[in-house]
Amino acid sequence: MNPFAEYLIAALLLLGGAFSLIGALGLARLPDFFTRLHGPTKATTLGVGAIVVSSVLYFSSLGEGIGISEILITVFLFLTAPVSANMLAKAAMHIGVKTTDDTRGNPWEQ
Amino acid sequence: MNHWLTAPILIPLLGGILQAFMGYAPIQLRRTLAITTTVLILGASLVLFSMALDGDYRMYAFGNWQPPFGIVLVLDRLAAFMVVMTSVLALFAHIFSLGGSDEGNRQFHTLFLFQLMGLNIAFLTGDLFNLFVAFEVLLIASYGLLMHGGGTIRTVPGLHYVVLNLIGSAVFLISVGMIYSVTGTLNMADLAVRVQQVTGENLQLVKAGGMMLLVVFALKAAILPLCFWLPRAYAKATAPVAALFAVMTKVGVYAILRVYLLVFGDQAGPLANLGMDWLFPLALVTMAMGFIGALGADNLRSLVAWQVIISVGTLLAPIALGSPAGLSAALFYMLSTTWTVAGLFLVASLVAGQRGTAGDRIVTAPPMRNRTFLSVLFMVGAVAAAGLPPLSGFVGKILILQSVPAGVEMAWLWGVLLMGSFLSLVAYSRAGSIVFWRTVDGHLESPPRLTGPTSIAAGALIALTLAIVAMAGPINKYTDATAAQLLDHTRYLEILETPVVGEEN
Amino acid sequence: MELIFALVIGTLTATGVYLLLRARTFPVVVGLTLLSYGVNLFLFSTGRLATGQQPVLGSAETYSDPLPQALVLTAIVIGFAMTAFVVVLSLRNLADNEDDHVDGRQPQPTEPSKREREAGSK
Amino acid sequence: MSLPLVVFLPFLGAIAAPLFAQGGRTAIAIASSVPALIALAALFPHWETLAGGGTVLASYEWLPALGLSFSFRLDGLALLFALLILLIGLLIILYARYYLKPAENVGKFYALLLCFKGSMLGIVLSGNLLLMLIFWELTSLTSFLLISFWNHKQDARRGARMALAVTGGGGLALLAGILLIGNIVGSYELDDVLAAGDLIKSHALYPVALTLVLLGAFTKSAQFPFHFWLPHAMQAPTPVSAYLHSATMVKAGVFLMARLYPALAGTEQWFYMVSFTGMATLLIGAYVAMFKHDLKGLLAHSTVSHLGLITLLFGMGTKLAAVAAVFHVINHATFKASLFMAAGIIDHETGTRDMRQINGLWRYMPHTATLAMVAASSMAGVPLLNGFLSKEMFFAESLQLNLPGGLAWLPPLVATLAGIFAVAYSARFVHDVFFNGKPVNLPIYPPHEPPRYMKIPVEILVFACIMVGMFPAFSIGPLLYAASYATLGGEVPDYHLTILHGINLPLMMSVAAFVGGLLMYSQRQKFFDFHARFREIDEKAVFESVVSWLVDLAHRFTGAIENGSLQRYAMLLVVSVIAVALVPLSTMGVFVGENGLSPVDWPTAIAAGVLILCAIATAIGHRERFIALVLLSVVGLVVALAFARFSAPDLAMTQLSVEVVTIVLLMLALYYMPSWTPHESTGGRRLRDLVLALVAGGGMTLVTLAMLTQPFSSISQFFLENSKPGGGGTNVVNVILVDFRGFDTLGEITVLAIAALGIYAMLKDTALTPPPGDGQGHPWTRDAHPLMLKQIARPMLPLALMVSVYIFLRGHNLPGGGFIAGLVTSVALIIQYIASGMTWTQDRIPVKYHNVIGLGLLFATVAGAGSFAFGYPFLTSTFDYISWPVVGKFEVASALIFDLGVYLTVIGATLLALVSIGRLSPHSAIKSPREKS
Amino acid sequence: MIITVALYVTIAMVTLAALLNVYRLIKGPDAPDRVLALDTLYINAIALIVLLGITLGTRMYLESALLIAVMGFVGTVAMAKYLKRGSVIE
Amino acid sequence: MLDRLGFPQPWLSALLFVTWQFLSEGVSGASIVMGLVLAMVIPQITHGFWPERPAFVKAWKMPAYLLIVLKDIVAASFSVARLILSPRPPRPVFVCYPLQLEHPLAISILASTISLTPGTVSADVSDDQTLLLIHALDAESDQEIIDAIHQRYEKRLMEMFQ
Ligand code: NA
Ligand code: NA
Repeated sequence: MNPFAEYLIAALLLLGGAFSLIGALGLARLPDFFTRLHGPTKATTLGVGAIVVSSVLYFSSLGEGIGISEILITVFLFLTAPVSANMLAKAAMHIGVKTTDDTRGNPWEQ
Repeated sequence: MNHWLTAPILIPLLGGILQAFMGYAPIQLRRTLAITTTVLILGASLVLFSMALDGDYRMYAFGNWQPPFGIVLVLDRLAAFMVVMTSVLALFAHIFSLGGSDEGNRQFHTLFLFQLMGLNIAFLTGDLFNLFVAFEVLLIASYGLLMHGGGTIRTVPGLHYVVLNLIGSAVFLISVGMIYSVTGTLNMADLAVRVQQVTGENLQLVKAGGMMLLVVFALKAAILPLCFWLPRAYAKATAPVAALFAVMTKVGVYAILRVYLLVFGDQAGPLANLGMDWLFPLALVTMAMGFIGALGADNLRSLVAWQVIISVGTLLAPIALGSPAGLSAALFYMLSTTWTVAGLFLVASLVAGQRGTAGDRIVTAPPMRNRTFLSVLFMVGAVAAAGLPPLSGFVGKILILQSVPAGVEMAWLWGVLLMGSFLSLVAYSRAGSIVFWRTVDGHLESPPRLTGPTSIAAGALIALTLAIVAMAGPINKYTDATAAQLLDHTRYLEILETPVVGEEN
Repeated sequence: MELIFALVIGTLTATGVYLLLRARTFPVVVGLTLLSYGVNLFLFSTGRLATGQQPVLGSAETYSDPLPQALVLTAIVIGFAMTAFVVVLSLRNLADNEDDHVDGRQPQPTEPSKREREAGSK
Repeated sequence: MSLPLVVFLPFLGAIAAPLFAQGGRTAIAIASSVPALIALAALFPHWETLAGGGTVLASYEWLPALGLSFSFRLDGLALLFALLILLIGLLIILYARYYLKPAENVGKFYALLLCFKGSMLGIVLSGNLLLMLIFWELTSLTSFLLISFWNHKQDARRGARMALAVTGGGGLALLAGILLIGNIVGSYELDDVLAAGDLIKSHALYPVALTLVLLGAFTKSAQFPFHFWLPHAMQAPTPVSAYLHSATMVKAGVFLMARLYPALAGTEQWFYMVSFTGMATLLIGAYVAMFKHDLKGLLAHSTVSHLGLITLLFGMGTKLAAVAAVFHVINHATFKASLFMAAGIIDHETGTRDMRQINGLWRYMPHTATLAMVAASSMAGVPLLNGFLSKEMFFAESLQLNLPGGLAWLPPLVATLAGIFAVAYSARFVHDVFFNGKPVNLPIYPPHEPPRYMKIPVEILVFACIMVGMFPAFSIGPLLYAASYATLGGEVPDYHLTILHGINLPLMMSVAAFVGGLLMYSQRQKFFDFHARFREIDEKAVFESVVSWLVDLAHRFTGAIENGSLQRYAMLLVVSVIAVALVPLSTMGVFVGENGLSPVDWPTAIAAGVLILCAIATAIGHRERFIALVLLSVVGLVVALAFARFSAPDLAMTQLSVEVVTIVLLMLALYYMPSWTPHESTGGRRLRDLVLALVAGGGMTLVTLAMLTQPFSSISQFFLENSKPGGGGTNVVNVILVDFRGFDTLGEITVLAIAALGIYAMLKDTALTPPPGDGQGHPWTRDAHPLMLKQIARPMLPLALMVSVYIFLRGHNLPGGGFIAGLVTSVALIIQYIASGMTWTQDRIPVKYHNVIGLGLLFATVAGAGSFAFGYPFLTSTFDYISWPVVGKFEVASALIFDLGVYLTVIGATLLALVSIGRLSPHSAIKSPREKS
Repeated sequence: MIITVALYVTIAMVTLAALLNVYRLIKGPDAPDRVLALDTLYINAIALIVLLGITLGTRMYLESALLIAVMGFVGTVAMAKYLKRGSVIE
Repeated sequence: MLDRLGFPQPWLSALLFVTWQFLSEGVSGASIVMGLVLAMVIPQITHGFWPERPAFVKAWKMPAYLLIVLKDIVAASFSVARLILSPRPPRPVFVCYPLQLEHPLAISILASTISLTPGTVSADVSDDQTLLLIHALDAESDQEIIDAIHQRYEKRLMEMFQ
């Protein structure tokens, strides 16, 4: 295997893992629901994106043809993650989830 | 390969599909097609019956895959017997439903036909996992049928029935898994062969799996202590559904006969006659519980529902003892009790319909419009169910009593059965005399009439008991032959060698 | 590994059974679901545990037992159908009896509804 | 041929008789007489044979396995009883013609009477014990219906049920006895049984069999302590009492003793059981008869007493006693039937049967009175009447009885005492009814003679009493001989049928009885006062309360066990499973098999830990329902991962897609449910459940461990080898599903279809009121269809559809297939429902889900049935590789059509189910459009 | 080789991430927190499946990951909608 | 014209065709034929789900927009990662963003973009679709966020959707 590809794949893998972990850390330790919402929507989604890309590269470099179907995974994730976040935010606002005291501005209620 | 074997399965399947399509067609058309389907099923059953008469096994390999790899249907005398018994019952239950109980929701005929499909698969299949699938087909259809008819009274018993059967299904899968994990096969004939070779710790695994499977069948058959879901569920079901359900417990009995005689039969070495020593006392206790329940029933349908439990106990006692005479007697009795109980469910519902708010409760009510007709049907049915002469229940009972060799078992079986018969005599005479005779003055406003379909169906099912008596000789001959065939398991194993299409030399 | 797998199945069975024995339809449904997870895993494992031996010809050198997988697939589908049915049945129960208690309260007096009377006598 | 004819004609008559009901009572009475007349004619030619002690046989096969045949056997004994049944039957028919009122259901009455007659003839003519038993129980049933003929009367219903319970119950004992005899002898044929007396009597089970048979006989013949039913059976119309309860049915028990005399009698057991029962019955019946104010009650108790007498005679075991018994059967039938008829006439003409009201009827109906007085004299044993003759024989036999222990005096004393009572109650019948002052408050006044023809039957019977009494040898001698011969199964001892045997001890006993009886009657008030000190027991009330108590007990017992608790039933099921599985498992030594354990893979172990944690958290936190579902979803997700981890990509995909749909389903349902489960079970109950759960879980753990570590081989090698060449696909799981085991899959999608249709049907009329807000007090938001969701859901649809097509098409060769593809499509559509609502979405889906389901099943079925055309079995698949320009080479497989069926069924079923629940929502605009049935 | 190491490290990180998510899921405190954690777990599952595929050198499991991506959010949406609206389909 | 050929939504059809090629194992005759079939059939089926035709005026600008977004996602993730890892507590803020876009699809795309990019999540859209509620993880001032979003995304979308 091309050493460059190898490093790239490894780097992407580690990047993806790191982002997943960071997203989870955010979820675990940020102070309120709305701040916690940021971790998964961005970091985790990107983490998966990186891992998927590394998978594409890995199987391509094995000569099993270009497996681009994995890209669809990322596409769907990017399409759906904001919707999930939006829905959850709406639910949280509806329920009146407590925000951290540092928060400026207020969630509204429709 | 004889395609007739699939007819009792494919006919209701296609009929059911048709009904699913026709949800919004005029009811008359739907009824005509539905009944036609049931008649065709009966016709196909009779064809199968005539084929089974020669005592050969017929194998049908789905997908033309040689057993044990593909799923097979196997036709023998027992399967044919069950299929015919069910088809006859189904036809009359179905005719009864045309009296109006099929209204209420549009899926009645669909569910009814699918239920028959499930039953027939269960009777014909030669594959243990396919038996599971068959059970699920007939159960899910029965769930739907049980809830048919609106009203709130069925919900709780229905829920009990469903949940318990779901647990039962889970246990079924675990048992199949345990058996497969040792034998590596699912075909019943192949299982029978491989079970003989099980050794060591695996023996206990198969034994535990086999026993758990017996519990599942016992649940379907409604053996104590697994019978309590039945009385309320059956008593609350719409009449034709309750009537059709008379055969549901027999599926459990059938499965016990099939699996335990074939796979865990005499030849199974250390696993021979697995569980049968548990079955006999339980059958007796079940019977006793049934008699007590029947005596304490406060409405006719409960009474009949407990009669179902009595029959199960009565059936399983000789089966557990396993003599050819006992098996034959059990089959004879099964035929009689299934039809009679179904007929009684129909009669009870007709009675309930004519007594206003009293329904079928065993209390005083204004006189019925068709008291004579209904009371005659009830009386004949009760006599047959209680096993009094001269009707078929009596013959069945005597066959069972006679089949037990002298000994402790005989004393127990005779004692329970005869004392119990006395209790049912008291229960039925009490119920009948209160319901039909103890009337108060007054009339129902616009008392409902009997319709052709309901009277014919109820009358015919009850009349079948007379037919069984008249044909007792030939029927008994058939059940004797069936018992002999069941006990001769080596012949069954030959299906493994039957060539598939294109491979006959 | 086998012990861990066995413990998973044991836990699913235990929690499933415990919830089955609760007095309301909802925990019963949850219990049935947990139990069926356990059962499916058990049935699946009758072909023994294998890593990377998916029974797709050409994708591996040796293959795990495909038959239990097919059986479990059937079991999952049937289980899904049954779950859906029992969930809806508990909704019906809720509609009819105003709560979802199922532990032995005597059912309402059995006054047959008007429709039943008609159906029974037609 | 003539014997079965005799038995079955009455049954035919029973069917025919009601047809004549239109023609009035006379027509039907005539029609009802025909069978008896034919029967008599049919029996007549056999007389020659029978008189010489011969038998006539007719046998037809019925159920050889059972030993049951249509076997008929006529001998002297049978003839005697048949004649009683037929002749008295004819008289009853005539009598009933006048007794019944035109408004009554005459057709039913005669039909039942004829059925009874047929059954009775069946008993006496059966040549097979089982056949006899059938008729035996039939008499119980028909008599039940006859006693309750006036079923609007509570007493009639109760009396009938009591009679049925006692005689039917006795019949069950008799059944057991007969089966035992059949077991011993190896045949139920009467000839065989009678010839095997020694065999039976020496068999270990003889005492059991004898007891059971006698139970049958005693209950039927109202022997102490089963006698109580008979007086209450008097609620029947009088013709019934006269027929059943004097002449025929109650004699069936006696007949049975006579019939089986050669087979069972002659042992100590027989002697003690039969004679002491008879003695007790004789005395008790006679004593009670004295105190009955009811005319029929008196007769009924007297009947009990006389049946005891006959039983006692049979019990004595001597041949002469048996002859006397047979003789008394005849005599009792004649005088008692006539007395019943007389009583019926009196009842008919006065409207009451209470002897305290009925007095001095001699003035109003002298003719009837004369007849009744003759018959009563016969009952009392007045010389020159038939009752006297058999009673003398009885007295004589009682003197012959040598009871051990110096009790030889007991039988004659009992006999004399009974004789005294008999005279006394007979005197009462005559004096209290026809003399003794004036009638008191008769409902019908003045009474007068009944219609002429109503008296004819009585006259004939009374004439018979006199004829037999005066010319016994001439009138009854041959018949008695033939009957006795048959009873004894051989030579009859010397006996002389003369009016008087000279002055001997029996005659002195008779005299004593007369003097004592008349004395007793004259002093009756003292006896009445004495008797009145004892509280009279109403057996009917006792019986009724015993039955009610039993029913109540059964009801409470049943209710306590079958208490409607799902949890109890589920517990029983779980306990049963554990119990049966533990027995074999507990004998297993080691749970780790030959293969041992494989090394732990830490990420998998952690995932397993997560699953275990969440499962336990679900169980602990199940009261917070929403949280429980979230936790449950994690469990489901990990299960899917486990499938992937252990080489089952198809399962992982299936589990994932099912999981998603299940979550939506549960969310839909949770809306209507309480969001919180209250605390209900007690600590003990939770502990019990916990123990059960732990045992079940522990058992499954051990089973799994044992199984996973054992070596294994299965049939699956075949699938791996044949998947490609035989099934045309490389995804073996898929090929199994659509080909090797396609029939399972057909069943599986049928289940899915049925479930959906069932759900639809179940929810059609259901109305549920959802809570106005969540459990924490927040009202629901008005925003039903959030903008972003709506907007993003739309492009998702075509993309998801494309994915589903992709997954469908690759399924045969790679993980995927119709089921998963169907769920993907369903979910894509469900998103539209969630995002944009029912109405909006439904408008854009121009199909009915029912039809999609139907179409799916049809595709699968048709794909399977296609092979019929080529002579192959159902579901035989075929495939080929086709080359097209541009497209290139591709595979066409019939299994794909089958899979398409799966695909469609899944879509239809999933959506139908979810939409049906969605429709419940109060916001839903779609209220099942054309749903009114 | 380097890929193998990276793979193991990545798997460890994702597994740890999943554990943190489970922590949040069980801890809550509010329902949306739990659902968010579940949603994130689903996304972790995608990562794990892809990583499994790389480890095993097979693409057989990718479609499982794809399915989660296509359908996983439906559960989240249904739960979120339940929380604020009650009726998921109306 | 494309409409009459059976492509009521040509952009969608094109997207589907391309996607199919991604899914297939390499571009081949079979995948092209199948892709064409799907590109024709699926939009026909889902046609009804777009009651209002999206006013995609300048769709060719979409790829460029997506690239920008992609770049921002990567950047956003790093900044969020930093925030998460830093011991300093974040300074969250709710911002009401006045929408100039009118088309619902455009609003949704904007909202999605905001959710995926630096430190912001779209929490809600007002009923009248004039305001977007944004939660920012860490921000100095509201206006800063509003301006950034408007400049970087909304203007571009307005071009495409007017
Ligand atoms: Na599930
Ligand atoms: Na709720």
